Amino acid sequence: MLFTTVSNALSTLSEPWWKVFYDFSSLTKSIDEGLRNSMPSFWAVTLEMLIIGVLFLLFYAAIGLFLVYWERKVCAFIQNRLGPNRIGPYGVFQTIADLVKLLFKELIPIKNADSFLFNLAPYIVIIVNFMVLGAIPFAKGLHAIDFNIGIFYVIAVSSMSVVGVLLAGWSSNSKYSLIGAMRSGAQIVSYELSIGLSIITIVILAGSMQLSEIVESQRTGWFIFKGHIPALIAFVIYIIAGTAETNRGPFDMAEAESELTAGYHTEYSGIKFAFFYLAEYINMFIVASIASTLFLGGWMPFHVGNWEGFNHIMDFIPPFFWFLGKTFFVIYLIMLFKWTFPRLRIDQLLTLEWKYLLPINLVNVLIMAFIVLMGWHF
Amino acid sequence: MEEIIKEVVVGEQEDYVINMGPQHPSTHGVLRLVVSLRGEIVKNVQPHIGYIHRGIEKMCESLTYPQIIHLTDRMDYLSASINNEAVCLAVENALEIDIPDRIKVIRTIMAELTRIQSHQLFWASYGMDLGGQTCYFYGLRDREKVLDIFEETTGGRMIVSYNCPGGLMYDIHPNFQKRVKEFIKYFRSVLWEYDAILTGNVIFRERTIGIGKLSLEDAISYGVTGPSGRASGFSCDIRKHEPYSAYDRVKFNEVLYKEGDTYHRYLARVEEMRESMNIIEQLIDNIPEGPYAVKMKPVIKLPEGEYFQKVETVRGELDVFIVSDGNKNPYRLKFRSPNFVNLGVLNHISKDFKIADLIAIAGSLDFVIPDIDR
Amino acid sequence: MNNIIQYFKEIIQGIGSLLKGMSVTNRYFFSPGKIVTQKYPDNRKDLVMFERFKGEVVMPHNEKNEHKCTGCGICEINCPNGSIEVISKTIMTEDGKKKRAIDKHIYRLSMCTFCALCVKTCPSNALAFSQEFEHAVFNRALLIKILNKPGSQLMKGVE
Amino acid sequence: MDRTQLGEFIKSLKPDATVIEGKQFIEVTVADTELHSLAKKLRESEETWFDFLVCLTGVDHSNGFEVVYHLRSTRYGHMIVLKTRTSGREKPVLNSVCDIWATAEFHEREVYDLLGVKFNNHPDLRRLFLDSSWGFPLRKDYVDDVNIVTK
Repeated sequence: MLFTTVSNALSTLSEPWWKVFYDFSSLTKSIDEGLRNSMPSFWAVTLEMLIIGVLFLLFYAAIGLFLVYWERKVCAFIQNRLGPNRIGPYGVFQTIADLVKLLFKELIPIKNADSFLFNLAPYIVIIVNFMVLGAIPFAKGLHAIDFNIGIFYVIAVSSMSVVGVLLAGWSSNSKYSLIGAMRSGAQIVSYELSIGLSIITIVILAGSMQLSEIVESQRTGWFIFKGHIPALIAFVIYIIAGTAETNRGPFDMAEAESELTAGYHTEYSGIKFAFFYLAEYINMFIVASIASTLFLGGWMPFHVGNWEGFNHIMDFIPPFFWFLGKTFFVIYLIMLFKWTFPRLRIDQLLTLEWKYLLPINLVNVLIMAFIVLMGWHF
Repeated sequence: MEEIIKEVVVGEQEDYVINMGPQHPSTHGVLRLVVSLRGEIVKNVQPHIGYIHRGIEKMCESLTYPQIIHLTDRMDYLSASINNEAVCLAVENALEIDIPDRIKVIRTIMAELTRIQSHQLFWASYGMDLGGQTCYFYGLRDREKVLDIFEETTGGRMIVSYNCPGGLMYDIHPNFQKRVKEFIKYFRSVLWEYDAILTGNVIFRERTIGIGKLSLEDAISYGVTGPSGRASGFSCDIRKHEPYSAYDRVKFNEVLYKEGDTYHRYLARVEEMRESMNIIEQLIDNIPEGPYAVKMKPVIKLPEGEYFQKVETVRGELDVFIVSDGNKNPYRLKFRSPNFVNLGVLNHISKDFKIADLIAIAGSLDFVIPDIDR
Repeated sequence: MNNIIQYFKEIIQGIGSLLKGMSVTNRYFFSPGKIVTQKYPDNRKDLVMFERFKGEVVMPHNEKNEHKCTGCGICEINCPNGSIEVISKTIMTEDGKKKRAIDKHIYRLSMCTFCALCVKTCPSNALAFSQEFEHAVFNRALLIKILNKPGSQLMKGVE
Repeated sequence: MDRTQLGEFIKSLKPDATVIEGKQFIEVTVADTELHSLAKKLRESEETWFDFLVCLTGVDHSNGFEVVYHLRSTRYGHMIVLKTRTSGREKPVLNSVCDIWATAEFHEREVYDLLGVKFNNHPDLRRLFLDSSWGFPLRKDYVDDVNIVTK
């Protein structure tokens, strides 16, 4: 039934089928209409949610596995190594083999651990990831929920993953885990501010909180170019704070393997560890995709002023690939941070936030507001 | 029983006691640190050692002097060549044998190469301790080149066993000079990367400057020698003050700083790599001709008495103290190993810093655990 | 005022130092020619060890199955770990004299520390190091090796 | 101060001590009760200023344990050997020099661990390498049938 609906939807499209890759809205609209015609609207919505859920689950696994592979290759090349190269050509199936290994691994029960919270923690982290993924515009019309307060929702939900980390550290009955979780708490609470303020800078420029509108208003130019220096500063701050949010790179105090062995997930094994591990990479993907949506134009192609020919070639690349390309560029930057810099200390981390990022950010918001007020932006 | 109780109770009641080690990523071996914390602040560090105590001093009492050499490799495996030299010099000085210049020069070059490769490993692992894992691979990449030189001439990469009483085990390989020169040329061309990635990095400087200060008085009182002591201004370089082998014929600077913090302990080692390259460059082109070993008696017996020999290993002053009763075995042989003595200062300088700083401080003292335990 | 200048100076210097480090790692990411990894089990064929490499102690035999070991036992005395044991026997030479010869030269690889004292002190240069380095076995007994091949003889002219 | 003057000066600090011109260093031997006071004088008097305890070790002689202190002055560069001998082997006790040189803390723990010489006033005298079930392995009469194999 689903298949017939989709094929019907495809056949009713006015344009050739490959045009779908440039604008998904007509496809999704016709699928929605087809479903609503064939069943009561309650069941149609339920079925749609189910489809989207399954698609996200697949996407989640695919992106997670690819990012693990990509990270290992990036760090290997940075370190003059080959990286995974045994399983499949260039080792592309390495992460799948790792996943299979993790699935079969024993789940070690911890003595005196609070087993309910201990088991709950990885799911909280995963659920938060899913909730954020729903609000991200992947391409034109490819958007699970288009809130009118989309970016606000993303900020609000993404910071909930710290609850999972805190629970993991607290319930493990391990001293290292507890220290790691406490560090993570302090870290995320403070860096939430920077993320919020740097996003507000862009919201002021865009005049909207709806992610699709933010992307649409970048049709004439990406915000990082449109917004002069304040947008650039906001971008840099967002990348730094986002790296800190994901507990990665120079800010991985929560797991700091040379100090706390593995921090909050020291005691986890098997698939529960895999959840934390995947969640870290999906978090990175989320941070990078928000960065590309807000600053680099999301799925908008790169356009230069009046160069009609150039713009036309850029338009030829489907928006979905523009989105992925920009996201992976930001991910590469975050990976480069991790593999270049030594780790900060916990008090320096807070100093960086409260003494440097926050004041600069506040001033930056003011400047941006002034620029928008005077209409000085492009 | 009394002892056991004493071992368990560390620090005060409200302290949060964690066990760092024996298996911990940044203790570089089986060192166990019992750390008492208040929040993240370190209040007390008790090193517990002996996990790989092999009783080398006891074993030496039943071995002949040439046989002792191979045990010294296994104390501080990162300055194996210099440890060998210490025992050889002690035996040669006791027997009052004149060592030809060729041996002295080759020994010096080998010692300095050892120093370079050890400091490379220090740089690599120190970067990793602080969270910059790329440093580890860059450091090891360059260190491989020195190890290849060792392997070609001595047959061993780390455990070289190259010196023996009266000279060297083998002559240098014909390629030796060429390869050493190539290495120095290469290493000078990549040393700026070390500075770009770690030394100049603002995070690294924030992490290390002012951390773990060791004053000159404390350095002398705790007997901290080597680059760690010299970073506090303790002029303790045996190569300079009591030159052995060929150190009296080369010009080099003793790297001295006043600050005595973690950053300067690190910097002293990086600078020593440059000084070592200078020393090698002065010697490598004029290795004198001559035999590579003096003919010794088949059974070496030291006359009755006490002999004391100082050498400057990578990590500080290694002293060999031999009490001989005239037999072919030493009656008592004591290695004053620099790491063992440097470990004693860890509690003193890491108090009231954070856990992350404890890692930085312990890393900057550059422990080699087999040398602590012997 | 100075403080504010200092504040911004610190920020700019800090970012500069970070960018400097990132330029190094970024450069290596885009220069795959500098990869130093050896694909070890794949490159076994063209992996050449240095000639002095101390793999394990062997007793070289010539094509007539002759070795140079006279069974004097100096290697056994010099070995610091007791990894060498020389079992000698008495044989009759052609001119009717009794002579000591080697029966078994037992070498325990598991106890050897590769100090090279046996190779160096051997008066007839009967021992040498091989370049073999893949010593792993499943049974510890396989590490006890008999160096003289069965039926081997002392080389002519070696006393 | 050259070597002979130094020897005479030390002799004047502690007339009971025997001062010998050794092959390498001046060797000063004192009674075990006098050790701490002489060490303190050597450390603190301006003429000697032995501020660096290079090496502290014990040697098992049949009639007692000899504990050897190698001292160096970082100001003058001269070096002496200070020796003392415990009375008997049954209950060897010496006074700790931890309060004079901080490095002695670890050295004395090592000597206690391997030779069984106790040090009074040591802040934390515990076994260092071995646990309390072991004997004192560097004593000449130490027997261990399991771990010591002789050919």
